[in-house]
Amino acid sequence: MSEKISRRDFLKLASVGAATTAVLTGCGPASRYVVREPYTKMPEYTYNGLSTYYATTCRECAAACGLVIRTMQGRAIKAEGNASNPVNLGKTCARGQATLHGLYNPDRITEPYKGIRGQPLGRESGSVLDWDAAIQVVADALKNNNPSEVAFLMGMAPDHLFDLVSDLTAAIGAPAPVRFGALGMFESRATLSKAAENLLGQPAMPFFDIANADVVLSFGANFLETWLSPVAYTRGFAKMRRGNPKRRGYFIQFESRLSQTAAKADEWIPIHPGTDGLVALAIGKLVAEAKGGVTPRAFASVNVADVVTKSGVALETLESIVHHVVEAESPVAIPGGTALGQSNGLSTAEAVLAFNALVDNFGKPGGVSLSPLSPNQNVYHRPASAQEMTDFIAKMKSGGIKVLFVHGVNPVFELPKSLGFAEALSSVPQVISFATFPDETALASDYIFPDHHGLESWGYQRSVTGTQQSVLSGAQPVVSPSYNTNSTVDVLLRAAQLAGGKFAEALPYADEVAFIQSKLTNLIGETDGSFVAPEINTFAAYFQQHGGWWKNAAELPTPSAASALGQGVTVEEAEFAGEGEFFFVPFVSPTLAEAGANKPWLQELPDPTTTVLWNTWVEMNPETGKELGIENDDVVKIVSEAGEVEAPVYLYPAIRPDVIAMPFGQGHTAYGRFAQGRGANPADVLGLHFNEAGDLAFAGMRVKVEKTGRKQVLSRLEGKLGVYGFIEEK
Amino acid sequence: MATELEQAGFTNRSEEELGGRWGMVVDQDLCTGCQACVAACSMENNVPFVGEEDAGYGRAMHWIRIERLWESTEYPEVKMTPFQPTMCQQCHNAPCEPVCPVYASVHSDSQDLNLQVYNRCIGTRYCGNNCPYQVRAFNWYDYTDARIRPELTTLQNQLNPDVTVRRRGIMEKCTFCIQRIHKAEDKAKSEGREVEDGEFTTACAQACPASAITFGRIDDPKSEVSRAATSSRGKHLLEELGTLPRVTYLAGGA
Amino acid sequence: MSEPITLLAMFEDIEPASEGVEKLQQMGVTDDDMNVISGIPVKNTILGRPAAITYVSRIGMFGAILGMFLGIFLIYGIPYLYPLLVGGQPIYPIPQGIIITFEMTMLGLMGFSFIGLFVDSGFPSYTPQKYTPEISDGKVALLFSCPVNEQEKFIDALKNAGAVTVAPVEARHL
Amino acid sequence: MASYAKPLARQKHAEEHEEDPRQHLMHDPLPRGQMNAMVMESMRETGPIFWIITAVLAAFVVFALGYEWYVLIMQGQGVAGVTRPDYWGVFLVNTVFWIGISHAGTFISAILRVLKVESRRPFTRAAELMTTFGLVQAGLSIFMHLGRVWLTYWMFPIPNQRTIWPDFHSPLMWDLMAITTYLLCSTMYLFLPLIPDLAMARDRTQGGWLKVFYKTLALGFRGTEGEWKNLTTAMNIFAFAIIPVMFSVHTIVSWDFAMATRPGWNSTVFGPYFVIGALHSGMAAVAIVLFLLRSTMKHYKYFIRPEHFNTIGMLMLLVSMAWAYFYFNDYIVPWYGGDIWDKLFQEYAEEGPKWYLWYTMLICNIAVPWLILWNRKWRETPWLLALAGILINVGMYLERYIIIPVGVTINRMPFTWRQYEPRIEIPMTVGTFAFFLLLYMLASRLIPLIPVWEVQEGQEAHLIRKIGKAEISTLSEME
Repeated sequence: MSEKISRRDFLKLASVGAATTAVLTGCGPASRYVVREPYTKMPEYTYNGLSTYYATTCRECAAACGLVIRTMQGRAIKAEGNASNPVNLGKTCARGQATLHGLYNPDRITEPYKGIRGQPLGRESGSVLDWDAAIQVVADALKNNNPSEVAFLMGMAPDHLFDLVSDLTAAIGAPAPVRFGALGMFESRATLSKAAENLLGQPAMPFFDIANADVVLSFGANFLETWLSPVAYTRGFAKMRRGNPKRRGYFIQFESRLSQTAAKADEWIPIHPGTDGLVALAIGKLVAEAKGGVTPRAFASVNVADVVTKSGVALETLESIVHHVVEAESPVAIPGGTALGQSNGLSTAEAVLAFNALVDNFGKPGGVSLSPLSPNQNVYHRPASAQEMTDFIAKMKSGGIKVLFVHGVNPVFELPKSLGFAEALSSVPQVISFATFPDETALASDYIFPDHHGLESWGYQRSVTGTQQSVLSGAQPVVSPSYNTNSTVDVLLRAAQLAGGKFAEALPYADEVAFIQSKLTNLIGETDGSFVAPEINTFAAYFQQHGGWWKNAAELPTPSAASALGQGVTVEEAEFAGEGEFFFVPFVSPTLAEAGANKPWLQELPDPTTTVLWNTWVEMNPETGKELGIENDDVVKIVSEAGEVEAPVYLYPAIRPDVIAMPFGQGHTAYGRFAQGRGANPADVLGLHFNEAGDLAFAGMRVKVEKTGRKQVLSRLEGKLGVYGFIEEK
Repeated sequence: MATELEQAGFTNRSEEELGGRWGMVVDQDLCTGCQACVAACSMENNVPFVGEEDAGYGRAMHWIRIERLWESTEYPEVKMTPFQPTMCQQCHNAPCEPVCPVYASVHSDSQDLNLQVYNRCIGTRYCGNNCPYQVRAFNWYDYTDARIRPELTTLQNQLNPDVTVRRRGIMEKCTFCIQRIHKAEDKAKSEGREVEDGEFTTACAQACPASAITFGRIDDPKSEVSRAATSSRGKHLLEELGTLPRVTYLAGGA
Repeated sequence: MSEPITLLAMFEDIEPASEGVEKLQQMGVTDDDMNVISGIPVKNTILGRPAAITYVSRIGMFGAILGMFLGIFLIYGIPYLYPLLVGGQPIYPIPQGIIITFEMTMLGLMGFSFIGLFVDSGFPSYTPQKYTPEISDGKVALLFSCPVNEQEKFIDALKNAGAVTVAPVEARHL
Repeated sequence: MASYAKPLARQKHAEEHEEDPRQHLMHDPLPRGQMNAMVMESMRETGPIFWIITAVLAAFVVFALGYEWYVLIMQGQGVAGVTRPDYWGVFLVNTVFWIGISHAGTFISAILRVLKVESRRPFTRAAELMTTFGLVQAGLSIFMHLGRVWLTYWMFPIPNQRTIWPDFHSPLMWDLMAITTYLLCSTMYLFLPLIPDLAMARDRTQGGWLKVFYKTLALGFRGTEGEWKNLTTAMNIFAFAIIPVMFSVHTIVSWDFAMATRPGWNSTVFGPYFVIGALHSGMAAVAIVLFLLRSTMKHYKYFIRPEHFNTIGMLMLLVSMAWAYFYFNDYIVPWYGGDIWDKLFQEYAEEGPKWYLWYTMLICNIAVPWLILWNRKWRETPWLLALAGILINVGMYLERYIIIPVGVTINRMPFTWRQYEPRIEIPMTVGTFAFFLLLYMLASRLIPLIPVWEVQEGQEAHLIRKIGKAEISTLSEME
């Protein structure tokens, strides 16, 4: 990049853009090479009392929502949604709002460190490195190892870093980078895309257009909480409910506990775990019969009476649902979450998709279709399933991996303990983490070369699903980095140059921006997008200004219903691992998700259904509690075949008496003062059982519950006296 | 007499006829209880977090809280009441106002809002006591003082300079993001016009993914909020008290 | 007539004291020239003396009116100076007005009665005074002045009336 | 042949015949000088135990009250148990309680003086001291409650640079006005009848700082006709004027609650209900104080006699009946009205987590006085009466506790209902009690707790006439 775009040129472009879009974006700190200057020398785009707004992408989850950050005098003040980004249309979730608590978190990693693996960080421990040395380390790690023994483990977000690493590994013949995230695991993404591949012909994330549906059957899909793209789906839900003045969409949730999503359903059906697929088939069969004509093969085999007994859903209920479906113009069924996290998850997903085929909503408004590919993407790619992680870990243990780069993921915390990732790490000679926060994995590696926080760094991110448009969401620094951190992309680029040879050839980029722009070139001149630009500089400027580039029109590859209905779907009974009187249902905490625990305001947010703050709880039906003599705030030990975990009980009226549930997101042993030693992690008790698609059957376990005799009062936002009554037995 | 009767709720007249300038509508049928509004509000208004123990004791400082009760707790006929985001209702006849001995909670003529003047407050907590909606939050400690809570030193970079940071012993509450109202009004004034509907909105309404919260001018019959407020589903909290809240709730259900 | 002298006659009880008063009156001592000092309040009629005049109640009344105006100012003057709306209540409320006015009136009444006591009795007075501690032991003292040359006459008269001692008295520090 | 249809109770004649009027203080006169000597002696003779107790109390005041308050101010109200919705806690309970105690003094010295109840004479001062000292505690408790107590002066109607004045719409401002008035007036009213006794003490003190003390306070009072006239006039004005003030004070205190739009509080009977409650605890407190004085102070057995306990006992019984009547009013009306929130308010008190407080309150406030005080023999047993007094005060404290921190849990937003648990309030409450006692003990050494001149005045006015076979106590108009 010889001719560097100066800030002045940029502002010209910006002003042009400003006329066309509401987002006022200077490219302040974004002026390529970030310098920190005293406020006495304030850059001309910051005036006292005036805010500057920067469009960027939210990195709190992989949904790629667009953000506009309000900054004032070099400080990020408020995160607001980017109104023009099709994924979230100006809306944000709680985690997006709290992203600033990540940026200004007191526990950020401030410098590159070496040789930790356990011992504490800090200058006094003499473990601080300078960046040249750090980059040398990376270069050596790349050069001195057999490429096949170099591994990259990355977060779920399909971003520019992932592209860069893919290029690198492809060029040097190293195994492709592995993407993983606990969210993906609890969403059973692999199962979904496998089912899509089997029935719809493409391994894409199916897109469920609930916005235009009038009856929604959700089989354990928590699309209002964390599932796939919560903001987008919440918007869809709102449209479904009140978008059409003539009719109010009807929403039925099948789930063994009343989740936040189920709480919004018109009908919540506490279904026996693992029978979602059967119920879907049964409903399908009844619908087919109600519609008359021949019942498609997919539903032929199922025996309704049998389903009724197995699922515990009364026949009348089924019939009323069928009635709703038959009456509806555009019904849609969504498989997800706990329904797929079963031994029979894949067939369940297929059954539900087949149901959609039956009601013939493929590619129609309010129906199912495939999520579009992102602008600069040509093949669907999904994060690794738990099965694949197991293989990966096996490879680590067998010493097949000499150097492991970890970025954007915290497998030690996110993977079930039983997978033994922590142990596997010890058998990897060199582990290099690019973590921004001192999470469990980072502290267990040899080096931490901290990346900028998302709001301090460049980038782009593909939107995998959640919108009908093809979206590439752009990111730019909104503040200059607070600490001595460095962009991982830059680190890899410079390391590659240092390593020279094929490495240098693989990554011939001057810096991160150059690399990003190289990935955007294929969009120059595209006329059907959010903006048109003649050449890369203008395009890059607009790209930052708009917060990305996206197609204007919806484009959804339509699968064929015939193939879906043609093949027989049989949902065999789910097997439950281990013994014990309870089915164990872990779910992702709606407010914390997998990485929110270190943000104090997310901790302070109450769980929507139980209103518990700052802690982990075990949901148990009061009746069950009475039988076992367990009261609120009694600490119980949950014992599974794989392990045990302790947490206080919340007697939750809206959960099946034979089910206990536990939120995922707390129980950190590191990860900063707000997260460390707080709550418990249900992943500790998850056993290694997979469904046909290789996803973890996390909801397919039986567990025992033991009283510990201890009490730990849960902090609740609700007043127990008012919500659950105050009459004392005396 | 007629007006008293109307104020007591014997009226079919819509809010704007009874006055008011800024108003809010919350559609409980849409609210998914996702807490985005709570987070947004806290980020915008420098609301401090109080930590596990205090929050559990009832000292959480949320300016907006999402309530949910149970219609029935008998499994399987369990029924949860629709999520109800509860913030200051900006009553026209606010019970919290006359009880303050030092005019710390006064009524704004021009905006018909319920003001809380932090630096006037001496902490008698009568207003909090007298608020039927229990939406006032009291600073039980110096929650915002980094000398007492070192973890705030970096987090304070994020404080919104348009909003006062409150010290201990002071009552605070939702202000309808009055700093945004002022910004918009000043802008409109400088351009010699009235504030337009949708020109700006409160932090909670801006964030809400389900667009369950609508904010705007209820004295403008054409505005989105007044149309929503006059919907047949509309109701006020504790209407019988005749406090004339400026927040309308749209009931859930069909 | 020669310069007067002040004598103090001590009586064991009220009965003889009133006798003494009567004697003195017969002997032409005016009521202004005598005073009865006692350890307990004694009705003037018992002693056969004119009633003492007191201004305490009038001063109190004056205070009450003053207090009332203060109260009225507080409740109605202040909002006139700084009108602020609260909770749909009138700027000049009547009921609150009654309360504040009442309290201030009462404060004025009692406060000024108290002050009135001081003013009227010349409290506090730490100057030397004609007094003897026995009075607060229940004795009744009759303080009067008479011409020096006739003092024996008065002394005998009072002795007959039942006075324990009758002696010239010097002002002393109490 | 008997001319009576009914038999006469001859056999019980012995017990039944009227007891000797001479055992009444008013008919058992001593020379004034001797009474003076007795009172002075009781003030002078101070044993080590006295000073030990004083030291202990002082320690409590310094640490339990002073230090904890410092902590409270420096750290904020968080160290107390208050929370949402329990914005008001024990501090206000103490305020109401102490103001209640303070009512006894005025009641006895003003109302009984106006009604010329002769047996009041020896203990009016003891009661008036309670008024002043109780109000001191009440005032302190209010300041403890404030979130920013260092800005209290913003409530005073004084011109200021903020060009903002207090808002008299607020019941708290009425409270401020009323309590200030009451404190000032009751203090003056304590001082007026004290002047002659201070003069007496002055005459009986030779040299030393005490002499200066008495001399200064006695204002040069001699007892001339004019002085007596002015004094008695002022006392009459006060006696009549302070009664409505006293009623207004506790009515306004009750309005702090009754004006609120809260279930259970918004009641019209609160005014009289609180006033009678105040008298209830006040009378009981007088009984305790009389017992303590009689048993600790030298010679007081002469001044304070069973007859006085009898008087107090009857008043206590009367007031407790009145209290029961008002409480029943306050209870049945909402109960019958059936407003859901009021019902919940009552149910919470009776069946909520603090149900036992409610039952204890009823037992202490109604059962105890009604079972103990109907019998004259028992009324005249000092320790028994003191015990009743303590129990009644426990009951009255609980009543306020139930109305404020317990009742405030119930509002119209059930989602927020929470329980209140006192924290730093406990030591600070103990501190106020210690402070009250400390003031009392110091006063007992400095000023005559018996208004000797009033006693003598009474004795002069009383005499026994023999009418027929019986000796009858008669009272002559002296003042």
